[in-house]
Order: sequence, then C-alpha cells, then structure tokens
Amino acid sequence: MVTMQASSPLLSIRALSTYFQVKETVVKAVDEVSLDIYPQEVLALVGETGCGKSVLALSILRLLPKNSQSEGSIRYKGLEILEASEEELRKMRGKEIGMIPQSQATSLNPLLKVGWQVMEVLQLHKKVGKLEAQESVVNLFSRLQLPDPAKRMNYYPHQLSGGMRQRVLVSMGVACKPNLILVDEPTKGLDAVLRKEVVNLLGEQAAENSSSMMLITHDFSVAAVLADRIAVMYAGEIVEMGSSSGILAKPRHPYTQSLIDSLPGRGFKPIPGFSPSLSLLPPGCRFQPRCRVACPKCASLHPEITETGVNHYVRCLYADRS
Amino acid sequence: MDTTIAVDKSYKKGVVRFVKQDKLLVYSAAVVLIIILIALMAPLIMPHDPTAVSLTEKVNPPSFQYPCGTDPLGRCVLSRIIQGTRTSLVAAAIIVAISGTGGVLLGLISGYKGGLVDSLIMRLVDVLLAFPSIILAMALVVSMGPGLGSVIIALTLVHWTGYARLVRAEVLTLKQSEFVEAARAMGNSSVRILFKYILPNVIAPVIVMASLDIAQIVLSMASLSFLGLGAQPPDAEWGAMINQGREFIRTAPHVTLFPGLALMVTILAFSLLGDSLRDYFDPRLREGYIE
Amino acid sequence: MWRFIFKRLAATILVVVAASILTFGILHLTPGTTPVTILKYAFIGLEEIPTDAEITEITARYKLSDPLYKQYYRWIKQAVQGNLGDSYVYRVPVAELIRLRFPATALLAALSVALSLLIAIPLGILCAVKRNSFFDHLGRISALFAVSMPSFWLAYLLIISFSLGFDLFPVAGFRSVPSLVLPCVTLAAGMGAVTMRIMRSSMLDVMSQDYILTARAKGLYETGVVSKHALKNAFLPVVTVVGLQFGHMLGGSVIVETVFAWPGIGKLLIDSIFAKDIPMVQGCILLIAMTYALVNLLVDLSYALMDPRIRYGRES
Amino acid sequence: MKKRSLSIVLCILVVLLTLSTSGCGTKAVSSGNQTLVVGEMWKINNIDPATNGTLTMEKALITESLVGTKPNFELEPNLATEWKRIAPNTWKFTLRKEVKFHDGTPLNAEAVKWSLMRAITINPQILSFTKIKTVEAENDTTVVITTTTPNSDLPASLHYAGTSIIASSSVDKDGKLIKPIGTGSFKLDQFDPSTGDMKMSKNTQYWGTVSKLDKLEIRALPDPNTRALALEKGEIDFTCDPPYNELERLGKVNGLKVQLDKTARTYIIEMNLNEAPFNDVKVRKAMSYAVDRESIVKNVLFGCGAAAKGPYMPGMAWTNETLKGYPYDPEKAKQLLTEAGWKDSDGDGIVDKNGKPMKITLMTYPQRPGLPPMAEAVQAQFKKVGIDLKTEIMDSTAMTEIASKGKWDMKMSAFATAMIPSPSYHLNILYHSKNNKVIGYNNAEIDKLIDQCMVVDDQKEKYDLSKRVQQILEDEEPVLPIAYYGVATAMKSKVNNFVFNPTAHDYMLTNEVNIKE
Repeated sequence: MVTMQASSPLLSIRALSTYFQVKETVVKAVDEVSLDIYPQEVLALVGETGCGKSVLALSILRLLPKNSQSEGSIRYKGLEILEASEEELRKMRGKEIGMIPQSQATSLNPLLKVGWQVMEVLQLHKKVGKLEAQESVVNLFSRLQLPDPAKRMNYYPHQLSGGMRQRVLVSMGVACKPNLILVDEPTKGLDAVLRKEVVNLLGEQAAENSSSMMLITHDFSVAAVLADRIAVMYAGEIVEMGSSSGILAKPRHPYTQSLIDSLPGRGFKPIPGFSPSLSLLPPGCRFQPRCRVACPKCASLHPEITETGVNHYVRCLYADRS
Repeated sequence: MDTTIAVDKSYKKGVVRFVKQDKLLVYSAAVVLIIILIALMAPLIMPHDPTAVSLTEKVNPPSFQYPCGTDPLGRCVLSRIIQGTRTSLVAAAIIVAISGTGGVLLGLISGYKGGLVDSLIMRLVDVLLAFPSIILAMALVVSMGPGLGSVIIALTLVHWTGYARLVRAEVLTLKQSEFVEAARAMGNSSVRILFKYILPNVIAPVIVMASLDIAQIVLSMASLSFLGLGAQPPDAEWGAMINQGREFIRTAPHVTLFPGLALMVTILAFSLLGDSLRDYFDPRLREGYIE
Repeated sequence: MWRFIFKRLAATILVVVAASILTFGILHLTPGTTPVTILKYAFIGLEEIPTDAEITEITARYKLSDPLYKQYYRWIKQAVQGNLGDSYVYRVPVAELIRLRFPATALLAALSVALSLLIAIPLGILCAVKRNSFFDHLGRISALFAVSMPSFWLAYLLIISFSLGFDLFPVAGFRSVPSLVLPCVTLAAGMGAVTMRIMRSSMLDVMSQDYILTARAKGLYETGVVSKHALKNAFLPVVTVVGLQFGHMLGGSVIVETVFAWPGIGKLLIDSIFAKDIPMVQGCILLIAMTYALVNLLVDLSYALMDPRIRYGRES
Repeated sequence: MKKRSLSIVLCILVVLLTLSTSGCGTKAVSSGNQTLVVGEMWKINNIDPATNGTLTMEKALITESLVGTKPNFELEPNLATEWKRIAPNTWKFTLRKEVKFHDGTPLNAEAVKWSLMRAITINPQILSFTKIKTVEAENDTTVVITTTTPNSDLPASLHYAGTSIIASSSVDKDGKLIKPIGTGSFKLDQFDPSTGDMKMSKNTQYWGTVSKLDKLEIRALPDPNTRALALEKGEIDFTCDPPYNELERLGKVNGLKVQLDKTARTYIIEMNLNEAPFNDVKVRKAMSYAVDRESIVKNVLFGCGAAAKGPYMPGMAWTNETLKGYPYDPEKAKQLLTEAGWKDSDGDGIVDKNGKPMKITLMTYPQRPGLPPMAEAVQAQFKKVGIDLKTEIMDSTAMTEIASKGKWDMKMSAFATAMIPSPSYHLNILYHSKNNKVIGYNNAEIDKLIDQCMVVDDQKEKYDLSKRVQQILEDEEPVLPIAYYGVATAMKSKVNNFVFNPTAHDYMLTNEVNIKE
C-alpha cells in the first residue's frame, strides 16, 4: 500500500462522456465521469458488467470503435488525450500507458508465438535489437513465474493454460514499464487459486515498477486487496469514490453496500433486478428501481456527487442516513 | 415482471426497424416478387405469341412494336424472355423442392443417426462432388437425351448434396445442445425430436441456401441450354436464346444481350435475397456496439 | 503430418474410382447405342445410316457387347497400369491426348486463379478497412454483378467490346499471349468476386477480435496492426474458398473453352460426352477428379501450415 | 515475411508464362514466300486418311485417290489412268507412271495394295461400299481388285477421299500412323493435335503442275463466328461457311470476297410411310405444296442454297432436269387435304379426320446449323394449312435410334447425294425397300430400276434409268426434298484461281489456288 502524496495527479479525468451511435439511438456508456489517479497509486473501478467501466478504460487510450464519440477532458502528464494527434497517442500506448486486456483466451493472436507478441511492444518502443528483446522477455516471463520461459516463448497461445496466457498478457502490459497500467478484469473466468496468484502478481508488478494502476473489476474482494482507492460505477456514473479502507469500513451508497453484502464472506445476498439498459435510463437516481432504501424523491431527482468525508464522495440524496 | 414483456416488444419492433433499415433485403425481395409475378402472368403480359415465326421480320432491332427486337426466326424476343421466365422459374422451383426436401431428409438422418448410414450418405456426397457439378449434369443430360425434363432430373440429382451437408452439420451441433437432450430425456421418439426440435432450427439456413441455390440452378440450366443440352427449340429458354444469338453477335447483338440481361437480373435478385436473408437470420453480423 | 496425407490420398483414390464407376454407368444408360454413335462421329458422318455390317464390326472391335461390369473391369485394370485405353473417335491413346490438351486448361486455370487472387485480395482488404465507404459499396455491388454474370454471356460482352470494338485481342485459339486475356478474365471474374466477398467478411470478422485491440493497445500503426496481425488470420477462410472455387472453375472452363475454342480438357470432355467416346470421357473425368481432390488436399495442408491450432501430428 | 515472398514468386511465374507463349503468335501472311492460311470448319480430331480423308485429300492436298471426278460428277483418271471390269467381281486398274510419294518412294501397285487393305480394315464404311475382297499387284503399274459381290460402282467408290493412297512409311512398326505420306501437291510439315493446326509446304516433285504457293496452313476453327472474325482481322485468308447472316456484310468488306455454291447434299424430310397420314400420297403431296422452299432459302439460309425439286441438284450428269417439283401453293395443299378426308371440322385451326386431329412431330439435329431454324419455319408453314407440327431437336444418333424403333412421324436431315459419284448410290440407300426399311417405302418398280441401274455398265443407260426413278419419286413423293445444301466460301480478294468443285464434301482446294500480291 503506497501512502498518497498530495502531488499533481498522473491522470485526471474531468466530465468525461462517451456515446455510441447504434442505428438511430444514441447510447451514453460513460456519463460525466471525473476522477484522478496519482503516481504509484492503484485505483479500482468496481461495477457490474455493462456499467461502462471497460468503455471508460478504452476511452483513456482512445481505442473505441468508429461509431463512438467522447467529450470532456482526459489529461495525462499535462497532455490532453482527447485532442492528442494519432502520432502522439501511438507513442503513448504501451510506453506511457500499458493495458492488460480482459479475456486471456482471445486477447492473444492465435497464429503468432507468445514470445514474439511480447517482443513486438519492446522493439516498437524501446528500439532494442531482436536478441536483446528476446532476453528481456525471457526474464520478464521468469519474473512472472512462467515455468521454463525460454521454451514457452516459442509456444502458440492455444498451447498454454489460462493462467500462463494471463501471465503473458501481464508481461506484455508491463514490458515497457509504463507509468500507468490499465488492468481490465484480470481475474474474470479464473478459478480461486489462479485468481489469488494473479492478484499477487499485479501487486508485485505495481510495486516493483512504481507505476500506478487502474484496476477494472466486478469483484470487490480483488479491489479490496490491491486498491488504494476504490470508485464504484453504476449505469455509466460514479456513485461512490474514496479510500478502499474508508469504503470497506463504511460504504455510504446503497449500491456499494449491497455489492459488499453480495460477497461470499458477507452473506452472499444477490441484488434483485437488472442494471438498466443504457439507452432507457430512469429519470431520477439510476439505482432507484433496485434500491432498498429508495424514497419517492429518488425517482424524480437525479442526485449530484457530493463530498461526505475526507476524499469520500457519494451520489445519493440520503447518503448519511444508512 | 414488466422487464420481460418489454424485451419481447422490442424484438418485434427490432424486426420492423431492421427491415426498414436493410434496404437490400427489401429491394431484392421486391425484384424476386416481380420476377415471380412475370412468370405467373406470363401468357397475359406477352406482347406477341412467343412461337409466332415471321421470317420476313427476322432479326429486327428493338422497335416500338418489338421492344426487344426479334430473333433469327422473327419471333418477339421480349415475349420469349417472359416465357423463358416461366420455364426457368418453374423448373428451378421443382428442382429446389425435390432436391431440397431430399437433401434435408438425408441430412437429418445422417446427422442424427451417424454411424454407417452417415458415412454411406457422406461418401455418396463426396463422390457426387468429386468433380464439378456442371460436368455430372452434362453426362446425365446427354445420356437421358437433351431436353428440359432430363435437365430437371440431372440438376435435382446434383443439387441435393448441398442441403444434405448443411443440414447434417447443423444437426451435429444441435444434437449436443441442452434442449435436445432435455427433449430426449422427456422420452420423445427420435423422429419427433428430429421434426419438432431440430428441423425448426434448421429451416432458416435452408431457406437462405434455397434462394442462393435457385440462382445457381437458373445459371446451370442456362449453361446446359447454351451447350445445346437443355430446353430445345422452339421452347423459349434464356440459355438457348443466348446460344441462338451467337451467330448474330455482330449484326444483331440484341438477340444475345436481352436474354442475358434477364438471366443476370434473376440470378442477381435471388443471390441478393439469399445474402440479406442470411444477414437477417444471423444477428452476429449486424453492427452492434461493444458492451 | 504424413499419416494424415496418406489417409487423405487413400480416401481420394476411393472417391475418384467411385466417380469413374458413376460416369461409366451414366454414359451407358443412354438412348443412342454406343456403336452407332461411334460410327457416326468417327467414321461415316452424321447423316449416313450405318449398315448392320458396320455396327457388328465396331461392336466386335471394341467388345461393346460384353456385360458392363466386364468392360469396366477391363478399363480399370489397364488404367491402374497407366494405360487409359484408346479413344474411339480419335483412335489415339487417351493418355497422349490428355497430355497434349491438359497444359492449355492448366495454364488457363492457373492464370485465372492468379488473376482473381491478385485483384480480389487487395480489394477485399480495402473494402473491409474502408468499411461502408463509397469504395466499399462499389466493390460489393460490382462483386455481386460479377458473380451473377453467366460466364458465356460475359464472354460475349468481352468479345463484342474488346476483340470487335477495339480489336485488341484475337477471338479464339491458344496461339498467342493476347488470346489468353479474354478467357482468363471471363473465368477469373466469378472467382474473383466470391473471393473478394469472403476476404472482406473475414477481414471484418478478424478486425473485431480482441487480439486486434491488444495490438492497437501496444501502440502499433494501423497498417502494422492490419499487416502483422489481421492479414494472416483473415487468409484462413479465403484459402478454403479458393479450393472450392478451383473446382467450380474446372466446370466453368468447359464453357469458356467452348466459346473461345480453347483446346483444353473441358472442350475435349464435352465433345467426348456427345460422341459417347467412353474411354476419353473416363480419362478426362479421372484427371479432373484427381486434380480437384489434389487441390482440396493442398488447401487443407496450407490451412494446417498457416494455423498452428490445426497442425496435424504436432503435440501441443 | 512469408506472404510477401509468395506474391513475388507468383508475379515472376506470370511474367515467365506470358513470355514463353508469346513466341508462337505469328501473323498469317509473311512477305517473300506465299502462305495460304485456311480456317477449317470441322474439329481436326486426327489426320488419318482412312477416317479423315476429306481433310488430307480435299483440303490439305496431301493425299490423292485413284479415281477423280469432273465438276459434273463424271469420273476421270487420277492416280489410276484407266480401269476395266474383267469379270463381274474383278477389276484391273493401271497406275500413272513416274509418280513419287513425298518420301521419294515410287507409287507402285504394291503401295496401292497396302494402302487400300489398310483403309478397309480401319474404316468399316469403306469396306461396306467398296466391297473389296482382295487387292493384288499384277506388276508394278497394274492392280487387280476383286469384290465380294458384283459392284459396278467400284471405280466411283475409289474416288472417295477415305481410299486415298499413302505410303507404307506413314506408319510405325506396330501400324500406328506417324504422318500421312501421300502423292499430293503439298507435303505435311507439322501437325499440332492440341490446337488442330496443320502446316504444309509445296511438293516440288508433284506429278501435276507444281503449286505457286510455298506454304499452306490449316487452322481448326469450329465456331462460325470465330472464322468470320479471324478472316476480317486477317488472321486467316480463306474459310468456308461463316454465319449465313453475315455473308451479305462480309461481301461488302473491302479486301474480301464471298462465293455461294451448291454441293451434292440435299435437305430432305423423310416420313414414316407405315403410319397414317403419311401412307396417303395425297397427304404427302399436300405437305410438299405447303412448304415454302423459296422463303426458307431466302430467310433461313440467307440465300445459301436453292429450292429443291428432286433428290439431285442441277448440274449433276444424271439429274432429271424435267422435274416440275412442288412450288409453294397453300391453297392446293388445303384442297388435297380435303380430298384425302382431312377437314377442320371442330374449327380449332387443325385439320382432322374421323375425330383425330393431324398432330405430328418433326425430328432434326443441331450439328447442321441450318436445320433447327428450318424445322421451325416448316412448323409455321404447316400451321397455315392446318397441320399441327411439333419440332424436336436432338443428337443425330438419338434421332436414328428413335426412327429405327418405328414410333416416329417425320425427320429432317442434310443427306449427301454423291458420297459415291454414281447415279444409283444415293437412290439405292434412300429409296430401295431393302436398304431404307425405316421409312417403309416399298415400290417394286423402283427397286427393280435401281437394281438394274447398279448393274448395267453402259453410262447412258445408267443415267436414263436413274432419271426414270427420279420421275416416279416425284409422282409418289415418299420423301420431301426441301433445298440443296449451299456452301459459302469467303476469302481475301487476293486469293485467286479457287474454283468450287461440287463433288467435295465441303470445299476443295487445288494446286491451282495461289495469291497474287
């Protein structure tokens, strides 16, 4: 756990909104999100599938498909990403901001050797020769406890197990020692043992490279272990944000509380109903249809995000009540 | 729960919205409909008797009286094209019907039964596909004597293989699916499972293949007639008309151009229909957005 | 790898033999009796009425009165030793005439395949990358037209416009390079269109895969993403289509050779079918079926070479 | 990268291929020595004189037959200077002296024996109409031929191209043909079976006048369109039967000339005389009047042919010029039909007799391009007189097959009338009851006259007998002669001395033909 310095944020996002044009309807996947990430800090972005957390991450690297559009501002080390030229973006991706993609089964090119796919990012940004790149990949693999790395380098993705593929993706993401690593659902689809290994792995890497990390996950327990700060997203909005200890100790937003209650360790109570479709959003508080403590005003008034403690923000009219 | 009903409504609205948007499906279906109408009302809309020979007016260029000009025996090319629509579509319909049902049945059986039956049918399919279908059709037609009848028989014997393979592949995947196992668990006989559970899921791809197949059959029939094996004079069939116009290529190209145009438009319409039907039935191809 | 190839070759031989039995049977259920047809096509001319003496002489000469299975057995026994028998009409060994006529078809087919690939693949990629642009729609529509254009009609359009209009290319025969152009374009049109459409849809499919997103996240140029990662994956479905299309082309060549008087195997086969020159038909069918099977085998092998997941016989 | 290397190899392959094949594209006429390039209408399957004699004798001028024919079909000496019938089954032929084969060996009786015996073993047709049993060499220049049965047409049958003489060096040791070595005005240099091209050069030791042409080239262009195009673009100098509809246009192209001639082949309609209504002579006559022969020749054949009166075209030595024929007269046809009891009682436009309408089928085949359109023209003309005729186009073998089974009405074909230039040959095959059982025509008097005509030796008597048969045939009209088969030859204007010889199968080149620059 790294203590938080009050220096300027590495990444600061202000009122970011991302829309998708699908036939006639416009879908707002990310709605006026603002958050900061400080150097060497791990911010966890927690939410159910479909809440827009992956879209947020992809907006940072501007990797969204052509039918999308982003507004607001994303400043990284003073550079406004939304206005950056394609050339500037290209230099930043992989070198300044690394990404560890979501599904390990499909995120590796099936027809290319895994070693080669990791060397590619090194040769691209670090201007190193083939041999030197090969060497650094081998010790990267060994650092990530990949058994027999020299041999495994020449394997194809289908010849590796799920856990090993996950390690390859991590090594790819951290190869150029980027200052910020976007980690998308690292534990999705892994069994308990592997999940633990990956969590430790990510923790070591963050510490070792002193890089900050944006951890995107639906699993609160992973966020609790790794993150310095946690931001909870629901239907495209941040509903609560604060230090992980603060949120775990005293969750203010009803959705955060029910998320924590649904953890196996805390009684395994599922949240009723479905998260709303992003093209048919309810007028008032978006969690109102599923909120246990909702009252009539919640249905009509859309709450703003307000500070309810030191660096602790909540988007709920009755946050202090629960 | 209100949310479930909402889902169904949006699906129907989705269908209408999809059709409105996918103009290709609408246009191709319209053209196909027009062609079928022409075939049905052939005798009514023909300006002249397609078999009326008037030697003095042979090979006239297109005029008001003969919109598409006349052929080497002075017959109205337009009327023969319209007559040709009927011959081609009726024959194609028969071929698709027989080879379709035959192929689907064999595909169902070989896919579901497996074992010896499956390998027997599949080996037969391999043999039939061992060389291009047009050559097999040619050998059959020559041996049965040229004429529309033998062309229909030949193409039926050749075209069922496509359906059999398609259906067998679908059955193999569906066989493992949960709902088929559930149906079997509930004690349904294999015949009921085939027809009540598996067949409905196979119909969509078969329809897509059928409309693409019609385009292919019309083309094969025209090719066979072009080689002198298909419809015999005085029957009006596009391939034969194109062949008959061969000699007049320089002096009267219209004799060859118009039947060729009709043939191409028909093939285009049915292929387009098949393509857009495939897109319609296979949502994956529609432009969705990332979750 | 070799076990797979051996198994495939064995299956091919079985299929090819079965195909020759099929054609042998078909040609014999014919209304016109074989000796009369042979006499007309080989000796006496179409109109003359063959006398009984002539019919008996030909029947004896080619042992046509034997039961069918015996005739087939005699043919297959010789075929295995490479002797495909003599053609009734040409009265020369079948193998010799096939050896003479095959290069023409092979050259036509090879050039048409090359031409169609050289055009279809770049166009397909362009259409996929510049999706829904004017270029994409133009490409798709012209592909649909090319697919639905009957080859014999397209041949005439080409003849009318090019060899008559502009007097660029000779009309027929296999005598010079220009005479290659029109038949090749006619044959390549259909195949090119289909290949382009498959290339486009497979490119679109690959470009939406997760590993492409990973590649972009690494900071690669878009051209780098396409060439290093997308192309190889997009080629896989195209390879299988090329195999299928090659078979379709063998059929198409029959028509193109007729229109352009191209002395290939296709034309030879048609004439032999008409003249019921059974040994020649059997020889041609054998050759076409084997080429067809060989091409499919080559396609599967190249598929395995390109896709490690299906590398046969390599332990994972 | 594997991909880039693959496409480079592909490009090199394409370039190499194009270079290698460009070598053989040469223009037709090269200055200096004169070459005549001929566009041949039939596929050139093989060049064995025994089976493809018309090509090697009449077109490639490589081989020659013992007996020749004058344009009016009378026989004339060729390789054999004279011949005598010394017994009913034996003939003696004296050979021309100082004639050499292309390989330098002399033409002698032994070579003629070997060549004729080879021809009758390979081609069963030559055996059946020459009826040769033995061929013996009495001395170097005399050949004695015996026949199995008396055959007064033996000399005429030795005019047939299939019997043309080749040297024994034409075949290899196990009898397979290498190259036809004949005595003709040209010798074969090269034959490419894949393209069907033949290249000949002139035979300087030819026994007749040596040709002025240095080289002769024949290219197989079976498609009529292609022949016309090739001629217009100068790829060939001479061709035969371009599309009939283009004759008029080709004639007007400067530098080209077109010639229309008739050959000994007649479009005829045979009928099944065993069945009604064809067994009634009135009906047959009515049908003959109903056919508008002039319109068919003008509109269907584009003037390439002539309306036919009898089986033989005018200009043949034994043609009965006094025949009136059946000029187009639909009224007379209707009148004859009513006389025969065929009236349109139910008003459906089709004549009928005791309740049965006259619905008949006409079969023909597509290999002669004129036949299908002619059939449809006859169909339209019969409809005008109330006969419901259906046409069926099928392969000529299938047509013969169906006719031999007896269930048929009419069939139309283009019958060669002087395959053997003798007044009796065609009549014997088509009208003699024991030869043409299919049409069921049985006229004892006709049979007797034909038999006499075949046996009698005196030329004048033979012609009179043939003419009497032709007159009876016109009265009984068992077969409807429609038109004489026209041959259109198109060539460059600078080709001269080409005289059309009607005895040829299609057209016949001679050593006189040459090119004046």
